[in-house]
Amino acid sequence: MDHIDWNRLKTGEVNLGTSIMAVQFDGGVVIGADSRTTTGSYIANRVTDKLTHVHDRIYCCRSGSAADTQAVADVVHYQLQMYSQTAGKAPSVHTAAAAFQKLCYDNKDALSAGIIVAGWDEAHGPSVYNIPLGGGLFRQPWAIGGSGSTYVYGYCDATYQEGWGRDETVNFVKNTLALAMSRDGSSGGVIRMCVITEDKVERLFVPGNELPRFWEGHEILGAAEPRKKVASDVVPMVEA
Amino acid sequence: MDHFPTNWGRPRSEAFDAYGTYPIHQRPKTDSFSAGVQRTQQPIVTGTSVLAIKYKDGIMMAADNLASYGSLARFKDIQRLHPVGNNTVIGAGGDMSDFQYIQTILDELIIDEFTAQDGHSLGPAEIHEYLAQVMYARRTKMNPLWNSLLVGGFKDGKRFLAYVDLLGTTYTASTLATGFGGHLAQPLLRSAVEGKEDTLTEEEALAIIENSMRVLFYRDARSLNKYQVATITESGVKISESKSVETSWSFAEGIRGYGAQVQ
Amino acid sequence: MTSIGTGYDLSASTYSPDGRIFQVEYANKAVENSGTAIGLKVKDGIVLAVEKLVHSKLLVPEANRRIQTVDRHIGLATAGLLADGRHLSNRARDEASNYRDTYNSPPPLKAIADRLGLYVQAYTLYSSVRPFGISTILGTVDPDGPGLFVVEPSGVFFGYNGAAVGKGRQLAKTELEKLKLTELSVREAVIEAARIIYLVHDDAKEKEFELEMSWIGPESNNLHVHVPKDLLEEAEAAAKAALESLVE
Amino acid sequence: MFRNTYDSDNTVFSPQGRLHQVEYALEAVKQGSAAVGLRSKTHAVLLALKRSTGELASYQQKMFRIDDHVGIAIAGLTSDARVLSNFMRQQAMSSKMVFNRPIPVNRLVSSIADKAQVNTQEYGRRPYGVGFLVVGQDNGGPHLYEFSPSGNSYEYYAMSIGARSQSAKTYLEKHYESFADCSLEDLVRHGLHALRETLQQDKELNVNNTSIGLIGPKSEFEETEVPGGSFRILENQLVDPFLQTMIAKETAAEEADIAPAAAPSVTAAGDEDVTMAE
Amino acid sequence: MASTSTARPTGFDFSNELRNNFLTGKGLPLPKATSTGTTIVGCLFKDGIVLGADTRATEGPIVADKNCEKIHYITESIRCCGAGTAADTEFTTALISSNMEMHGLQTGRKPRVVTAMTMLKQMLFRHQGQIGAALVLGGVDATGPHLFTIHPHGSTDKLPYVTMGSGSLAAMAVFETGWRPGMERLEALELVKNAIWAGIFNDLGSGSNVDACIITEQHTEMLRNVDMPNQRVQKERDYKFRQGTTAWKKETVRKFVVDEQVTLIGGDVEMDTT
Repeated sequence: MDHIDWNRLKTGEVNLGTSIMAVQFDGGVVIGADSRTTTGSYIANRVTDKLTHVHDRIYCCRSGSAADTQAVADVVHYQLQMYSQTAGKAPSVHTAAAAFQKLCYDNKDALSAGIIVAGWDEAHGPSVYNIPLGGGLFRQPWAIGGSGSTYVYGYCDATYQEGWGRDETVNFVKNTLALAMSRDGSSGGVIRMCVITEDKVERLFVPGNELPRFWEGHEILGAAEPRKKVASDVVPMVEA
Repeated sequence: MDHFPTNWGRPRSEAFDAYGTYPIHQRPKTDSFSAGVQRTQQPIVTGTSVLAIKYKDGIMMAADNLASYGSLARFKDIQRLHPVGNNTVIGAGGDMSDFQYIQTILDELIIDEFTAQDGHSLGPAEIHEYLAQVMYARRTKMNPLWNSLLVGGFKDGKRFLAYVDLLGTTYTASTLATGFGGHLAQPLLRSAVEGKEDTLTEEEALAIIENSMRVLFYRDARSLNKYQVATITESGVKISESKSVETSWSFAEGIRGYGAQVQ
Repeated sequence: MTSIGTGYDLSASTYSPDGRIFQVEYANKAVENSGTAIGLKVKDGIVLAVEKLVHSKLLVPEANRRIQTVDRHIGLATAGLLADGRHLSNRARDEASNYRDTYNSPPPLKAIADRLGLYVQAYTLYSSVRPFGISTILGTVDPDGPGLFVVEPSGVFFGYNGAAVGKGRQLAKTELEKLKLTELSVREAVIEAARIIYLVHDDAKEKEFELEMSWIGPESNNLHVHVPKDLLEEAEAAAKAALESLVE
Repeated sequence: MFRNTYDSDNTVFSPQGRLHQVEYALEAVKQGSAAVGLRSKTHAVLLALKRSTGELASYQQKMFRIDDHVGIAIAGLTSDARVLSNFMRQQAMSSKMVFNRPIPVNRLVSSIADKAQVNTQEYGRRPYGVGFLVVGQDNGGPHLYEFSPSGNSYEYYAMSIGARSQSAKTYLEKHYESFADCSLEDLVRHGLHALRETLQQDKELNVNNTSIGLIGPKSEFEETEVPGGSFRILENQLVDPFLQTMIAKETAAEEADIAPAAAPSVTAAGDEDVTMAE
Repeated sequence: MASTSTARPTGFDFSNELRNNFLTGKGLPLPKATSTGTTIVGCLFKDGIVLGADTRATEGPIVADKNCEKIHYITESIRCCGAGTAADTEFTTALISSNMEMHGLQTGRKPRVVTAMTMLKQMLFRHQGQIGAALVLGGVDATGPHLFTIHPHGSTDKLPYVTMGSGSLAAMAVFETGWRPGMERLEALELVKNAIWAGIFNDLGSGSNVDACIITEQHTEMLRNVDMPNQRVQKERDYKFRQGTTAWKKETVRKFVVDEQVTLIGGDVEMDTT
């Protein structure tokens, strides 16, 4: 091509290829994310924190363009602070999610952001909202997002059950993310999780060398292995 | 007389026409058939870096066990180091189907050599030359074998280490790395190996390779912390079982957010 | 022989009135003029041995091979026209390579023998070619175990436990029949093979000869290679000793 | 000449299992002037007798360079030799280009032998009418091979082909055991002595009718450096210092303590060369 | 047209986009935006931050400046390394430096590193990646030492060791091998120098010398050209000819200076030159 490829400049953009997740349970929500940030296939940051605080008991998980999601999160953070100052109370998770959705929907042509908003509020207890690429708003008991999520929908559908407690939920998030990270080249590093309950926000950290491990394949490049090896001492005679 | 030098039979390009001497109204039209025959493919199932260094006793080479399908980590137990005869190992990055084809033709070559049973055998230098010819011939047909290959070997008391890629480009050095390894591992390998090729022991060489594999695992999104190491020495070819490196993540535990966030 | 002078024996594409193809029979004569070649299929491998008649003392010993390698695990010994033997072994290598190309696995010997049989047979069909003047012994150890085949000039091939072709084949066959092949190891078979070749060599009529032997078995890592020099010498010494004891 | 029913083409076996056309082709080799080849642990040499058709004609070329490490001497049909040597050169170049390796000498010889075999089996062709002595060096050191129209090739310590080559062979068989440790000069002298045996009465070897091909380190009689001991052909004056080392025939015979070789009979062919079976 | 409007919006003017698209369609290429290859790094140590940079500036394949400065001043205790389009890094950091100074004067406090970081990321985000500045921002403020990277599209990372520019992979390989928490000042400087060296010698876009900057709570030390691994050495031979190398047969000397006699006409001998 003879003309300048303006998109080329966009290739330098930093992406959160990402596996993110949020699950609600009885007393709160568990959110989690991997820690990989890539430009192309270079890992620009291997210990990213994709769990972003927007209010005391409301966090978001970011996927998509790092610049866009940071800008959106910063704006929502600002709006929620203004809200709590003027209203004199903490915003609900729904309020936060609505703020995210407005920004994402109104600027859908300019943004590449897939965000999961989760937290705890006085009115509704724990809740999880998913705001995927176009800027829609969906409440779900559990949500996954980012490029890595496509590999684990089946696992989540097969595994998730209502009525779990905190520990089971944490385990579910941890396993799901580990599975997504192990298959998705754009996800990886460590698992960061937050357990958000009425009382506190608890940070959990799983280092990259202590991730849950699953089957890692046994494919063999090239010819098939013989089913039985010829034992060197006893070999069946083929009678003519 | 046409006074525009670019019309004298050379293609319009910045290399030849930096000052835009080409008149707009005479610009060549895109031939409707120009996109008709395009055989250059793209790699589909791919392997990432291969590393290799010279050391005291021979050559050490390493590659991880991953074959990716785009960003999907599709096959996590494939071998990208392939012994060729008794004195040579090739390591491949790039398209794995093309690599399998290369293994097939090399195996045929080695059988031809074996069946001659005349005391002659192909060493690493000959195999590298052969590969270079094959790769160059294929790219000339606009149908390249989409690989970067390292050829390492030890024969007649001599170490051999060289590179060849899909274009037929070849070079040799005491440290080589393909793909991301060229950016990430090569600086480390160079500073650890250059000038010490004849004194590095196998343990030292292994430590250098392991360290580079760790950095690649940290920073290459198409890599896996599961790899094999091949050594080619006087006593022949050895390819290790798959192994992993220790990694360090503890410093990250306290990191919060990307800016002002502290919670 | 009633063939000579009848005119029915000048082409491979001609039958005689009694249904024979004399050119193929003459090709067999070329085999019978040649030094003996034998093959032994034993419990864990294969041994091939040939009596290589030495036509000049200027020849470099061991340099002029009559046993060829077709694939890693397949060996081939011929009796008859040496150049025809090279032609057929080259064909066998091509067939092996073609099989690998198609099936991405090492060829079983049956497949190679089958294809060579067809190839050799084609040379018995036309007046424009002559039949191969060789009998070919093929040996292997493949996943099904050891295998041994002989391809004749007519294109027929059979599997054997012990095979002998060439000048001394009758005596060699008698000797092979005496052996309990299924109980021998390849190492033992090497000794026996050497003894048989020494036994069938006719000192009175023939010039000097050189014993050439190859094997496929556990000690060769199931590859077809020539028998190591020390074992070859051991076998030759044993063969000579056996011969002398026979004379006494 | 005896008329034989089974000798009209090469696709016919005789009732004895012989191929007469091939045997006749071997006779064509004997029409050519003789060539001798021999080797030591360090060198391989070729010596050939050049013929000239008349006073005004130049001497026929008997040796060809194939590659740095291979050379041949021919006896028989020169035009067939040119076709085959061209093929050998192509094989050698191809090995250099594809593998960056000088072609192993045995494989080079086998390649033309395989080519020649086809001409012994298919109708409408004739076997090549030329024999080669091939010298070369590779990982295994110096080598000497004979190639013949029957499609056979053999490696020898020493060999001769062409007219009256039997006499040279007799000489070589007498002395070959000493060749391995010979100096280059001694080796060439033996070669010249053997070649002399093939001469007709009253003829002598001289600078015009003798070619010498060498492989291996430089001789004391050579002036130019020989990198890698590659193949070179010496003609004319360059041959002279070697001719000077020859010992006159009578003395040579005494020295070797042998009776002068019996005059070889050209017609008494049909012996060793024709046995195709082995 | 834009010129008819009196109220121009701030930021870039895209009114020529239509024309440019038309010309590109015709096959006329627009001039390429040049970006400079660079290695810039920063790392945390016990008492503060060490920043590092190479000193090569390139324009395509040309080395434009062999010893430029890439560590820019933001405030006394905040510095910023720039990679990417040279003009963009220069002017962006200068603007933010100015705004930081203003901010400091307005608040009467030493401004914080996050403030500079936020200003930079918001400016870069506003321009949607059109400002080709990739930055490493480091400094020490009342809340301690801080280190950030800022990408051209406005994303930021908070990390204990960072690299940017075309040599960032080479430099990062060094950091991944050598960085430990709580390093001493000299250890950290040595590591930063090694990282820049890796960029200089393994990345074609980086070269020449090493600049470093050590920022602690008390003091900022700018180490200009702390290493100079690419000094031009004395040539082994020179090509000047010795005087008298050329022989001559005859010599004539001609006088080109015209002798001139000056006759003063005025009364005063000395002229007033004031």
